[in-house]
Amino acid sequence: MVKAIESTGIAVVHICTIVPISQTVGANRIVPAVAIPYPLGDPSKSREEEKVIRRGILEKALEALKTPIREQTVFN
Amino acid sequence: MLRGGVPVDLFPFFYTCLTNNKNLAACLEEAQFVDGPALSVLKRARDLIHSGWELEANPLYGNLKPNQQPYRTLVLKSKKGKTGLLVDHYSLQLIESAIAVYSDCKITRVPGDMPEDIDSDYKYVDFTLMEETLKNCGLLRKSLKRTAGR
Amino acid sequence: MKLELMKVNVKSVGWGDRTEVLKDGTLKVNKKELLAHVTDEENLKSIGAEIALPGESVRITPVKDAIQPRYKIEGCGQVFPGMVSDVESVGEGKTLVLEGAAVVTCGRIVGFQEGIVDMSGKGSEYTPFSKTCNVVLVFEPQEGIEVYAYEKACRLAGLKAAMYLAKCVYESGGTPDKTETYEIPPFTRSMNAFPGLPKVAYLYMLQTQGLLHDTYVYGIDAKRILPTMIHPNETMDGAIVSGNCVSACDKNSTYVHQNNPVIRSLYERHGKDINFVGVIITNENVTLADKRRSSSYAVKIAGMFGVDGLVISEEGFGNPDADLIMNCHKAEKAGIKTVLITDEFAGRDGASQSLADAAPEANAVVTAGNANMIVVLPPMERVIGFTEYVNVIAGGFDGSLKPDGSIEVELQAITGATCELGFNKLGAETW
Amino acid sequence: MTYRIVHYINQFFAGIGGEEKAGVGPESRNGALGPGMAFKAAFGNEAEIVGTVICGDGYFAENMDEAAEKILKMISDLKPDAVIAGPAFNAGRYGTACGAVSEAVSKKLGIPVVTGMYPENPGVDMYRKGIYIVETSDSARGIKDAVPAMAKLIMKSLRGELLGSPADEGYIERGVRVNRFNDRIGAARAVDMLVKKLKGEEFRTEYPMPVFDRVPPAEPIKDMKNAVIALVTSGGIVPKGNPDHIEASSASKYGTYSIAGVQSADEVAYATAHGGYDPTYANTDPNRVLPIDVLREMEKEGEFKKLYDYFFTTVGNGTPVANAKKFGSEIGARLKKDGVDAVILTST
Repeated sequence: MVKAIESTGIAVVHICTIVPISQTVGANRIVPAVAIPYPLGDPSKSREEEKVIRRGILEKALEALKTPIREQTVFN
Repeated sequence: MLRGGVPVDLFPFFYTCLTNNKNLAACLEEAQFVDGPALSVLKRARDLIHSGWELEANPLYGNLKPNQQPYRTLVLKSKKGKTGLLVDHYSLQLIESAIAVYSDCKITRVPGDMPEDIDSDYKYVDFTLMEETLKNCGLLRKSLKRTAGR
Repeated sequence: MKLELMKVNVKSVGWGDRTEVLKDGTLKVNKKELLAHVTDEENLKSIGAEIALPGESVRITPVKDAIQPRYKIEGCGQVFPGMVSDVESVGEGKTLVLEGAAVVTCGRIVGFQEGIVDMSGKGSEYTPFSKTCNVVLVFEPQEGIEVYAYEKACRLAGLKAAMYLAKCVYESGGTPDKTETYEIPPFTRSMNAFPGLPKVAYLYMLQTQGLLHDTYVYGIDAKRILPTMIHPNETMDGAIVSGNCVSACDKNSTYVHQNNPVIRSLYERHGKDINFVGVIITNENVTLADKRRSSSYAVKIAGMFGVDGLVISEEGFGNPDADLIMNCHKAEKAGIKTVLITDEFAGRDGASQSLADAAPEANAVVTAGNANMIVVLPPMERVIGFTEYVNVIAGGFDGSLKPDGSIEVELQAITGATCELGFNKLGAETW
Repeated sequence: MTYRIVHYINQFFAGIGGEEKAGVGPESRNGALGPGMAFKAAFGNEAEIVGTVICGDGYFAENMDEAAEKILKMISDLKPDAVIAGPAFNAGRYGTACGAVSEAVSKKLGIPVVTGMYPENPGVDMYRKGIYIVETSDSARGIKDAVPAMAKLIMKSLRGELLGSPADEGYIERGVRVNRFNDRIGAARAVDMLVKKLKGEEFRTEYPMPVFDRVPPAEPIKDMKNAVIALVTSGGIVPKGNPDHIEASSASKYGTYSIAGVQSADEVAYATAHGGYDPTYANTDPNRVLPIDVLREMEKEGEFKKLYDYFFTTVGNGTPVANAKKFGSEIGARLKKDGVDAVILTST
């Protein structure tokens, strides 16, 4: 899915838990997520803390979208 | 706690077996019997993997196509104690790709769709392919016998 | 280590009073003596023997194994060590070969067993054993014996027959038509033998999934080995034997182990484009730990010998694809360039994914063809074996046996059709 | 006998008009029209274009299922022996329409069909597997080469002849594996390949690894402050009640839902349809998978210009690669059309 969208020329950032799978499906900009059942959250934290985590990941995602890359890159 | 007649604490892992093969299940201390096609076994395994179990053996056969062999047996292991939500990525990748292979298959075999004699052979071969693994994991209680030339 | 293969050309086979090769290339076989030699009353109720020649309207099914008759006439040990001979190491000296002949074993180990050899018609284009003059042994099990014992009895009887035929020919004064010499010196010398040429080894994957899917090395079940070095000449003396009954198209019969085309091709280029330094055998077990262990260990051996390149051949499909890819990935990561030989299961329409695993490092792959391709095999005048099982053979499906005797099957049902040792010319391309 | 052929073209080639007329719905006309005249000449007496079915590209793109059904009906009413569509050259929406129509004809009518496209036309990737697409140049200037190639292919199919390789017949690789006998045995080919690889010479694998047909990274966003960003997820977050019944695994469809004015993917309105993980956490707060809340904040703060008004969702779990690819192509085409600059795709 990532590949097919990106083939139209639109930059895609893939936020996902299992980085190797993302690499296999051919995502170019990859941002690791927290965990499978809650990629952009953490139920052990308060809602406000969770939003901070979420914000952090999304800012990283925007950063990835702004970054020129030549090959598959994981933005840790 | 005893598992397979052995105190669990002796080993760092414990194992479970998912199978849709009745004859094989009968040879084990404990098996999770899946009443359905091989694909159901794979999907059950996927659920376990998502809850922290790992595949012990590869989910695909070595020489039988999904459209031939109605039976599938999987051995999974779990670290002692609760592993929480740590998912073994490699196991997940393997099970997903195995599910894709089975789903892609236009012919679906279900247990019992063959003449009894051949059906028993399929059960037997499923057993023989997993025998070594089941033995090593301490799951095997007895061996499945099958005589030649019926 | 130096081995000379003394090849006696066999152009036909017929029954006779004495087992020998006539001047015209006919292998005469004393059927009674042959059967007496291979008899195994404890396990086999009956053994039949028939002849099948290239071009005849004959179908053999279900084929279990094919073996080339060979007999060591000089040097240590004897053919099929650990199986029907002592465990002594082989690969040195002289071995008599009945070139153009094969012992084909036929027996129903399990009901869904495949393995068709047609001596003429469409099917004969795909199997290597339509080109050999075959002595076919048909087995029936003794009542009450177990499947694994029956498989073993069939396996040993075939090997005994092959060795016996070559031995009789030797003892009756058969003279070789040509001699081929194979030699690789000890490592200390071979490593420095051709400065400037890349050092190449062969990573030889053996099917070892379990009963009826096994391979034996010097009599040892290869699922219990760690990957190890073997001299290419040892394979020519039958050090590797097939116990594999399932997936006819890409199981390596003993015949192709004896005549491993990768080893022959590497020898051909040896000293010219490459320095062929040896063979590493490894297994294809079912557990993930075994797969990881074996692939790492095999690549480590290759690294210890400092090879630059590896040819890697697979046996079977499905989970062995994972071994193949691991071997490739780990070797490439270690700086060793690889070429893989596999076959494909791309579905009858060729549109599915061919392999169950993939890696970007696997950028040099030779394919032996799509085993799911459908072929229609015309009826044959004579059938050796049991066709009622064709309906459920591996490549077949309900209704595959037509009323007129023709059968519609996937290539998978044909013995050796997509041999992953690269024995055949069949391949595949993307359309 | 003279074969009956129906031709499918868009509003532009039918002479109805350009982009301003892209919204016209399907219609059927008798005889050949536009590029059909060239086909007519190529067929001579062997085949006749009995009718032309026309649809605006925009109309087709926005009403795909309905349009395809109507067009198929119009085509079958003309009782054709075969269908030709396009050629679409490098026109994306036209290519998609030609591909969709061709696939429907092939699947539902079971008669030969051929279309023509430039290899980079997005319609190629979406439909190459099921149909024959003749390779054309990127613009209508290539019509003189495209017509004879397409005509040749369709006539061959009509005569029941087996089609040869893509190189021989001029169609774009469909990605199917076909067995062929080589001149040399596999082992010899393998050693040959290794020798070349070791020497650093060029070699050609006989089996290209399919998963790794990489897409080159898209250009980065230079001006994030003015960028429109779309949110896509394979984590299966759907409006509560799962109105489109997206499957819990092996999804055969994806959903498109408006989030215009939605400030947060709250647990009242959204839930997950995913069957591959414990859904409790996603159901308690769907923002954990579909982070609308934080994206809205960032939008307000001007980090980027706008969150696209719709999100797309499917279940990534066990979904066949072909489906995922199809979803991606369709989503990509729509986003492209709507001027979206970048996509955030979340997966579990």
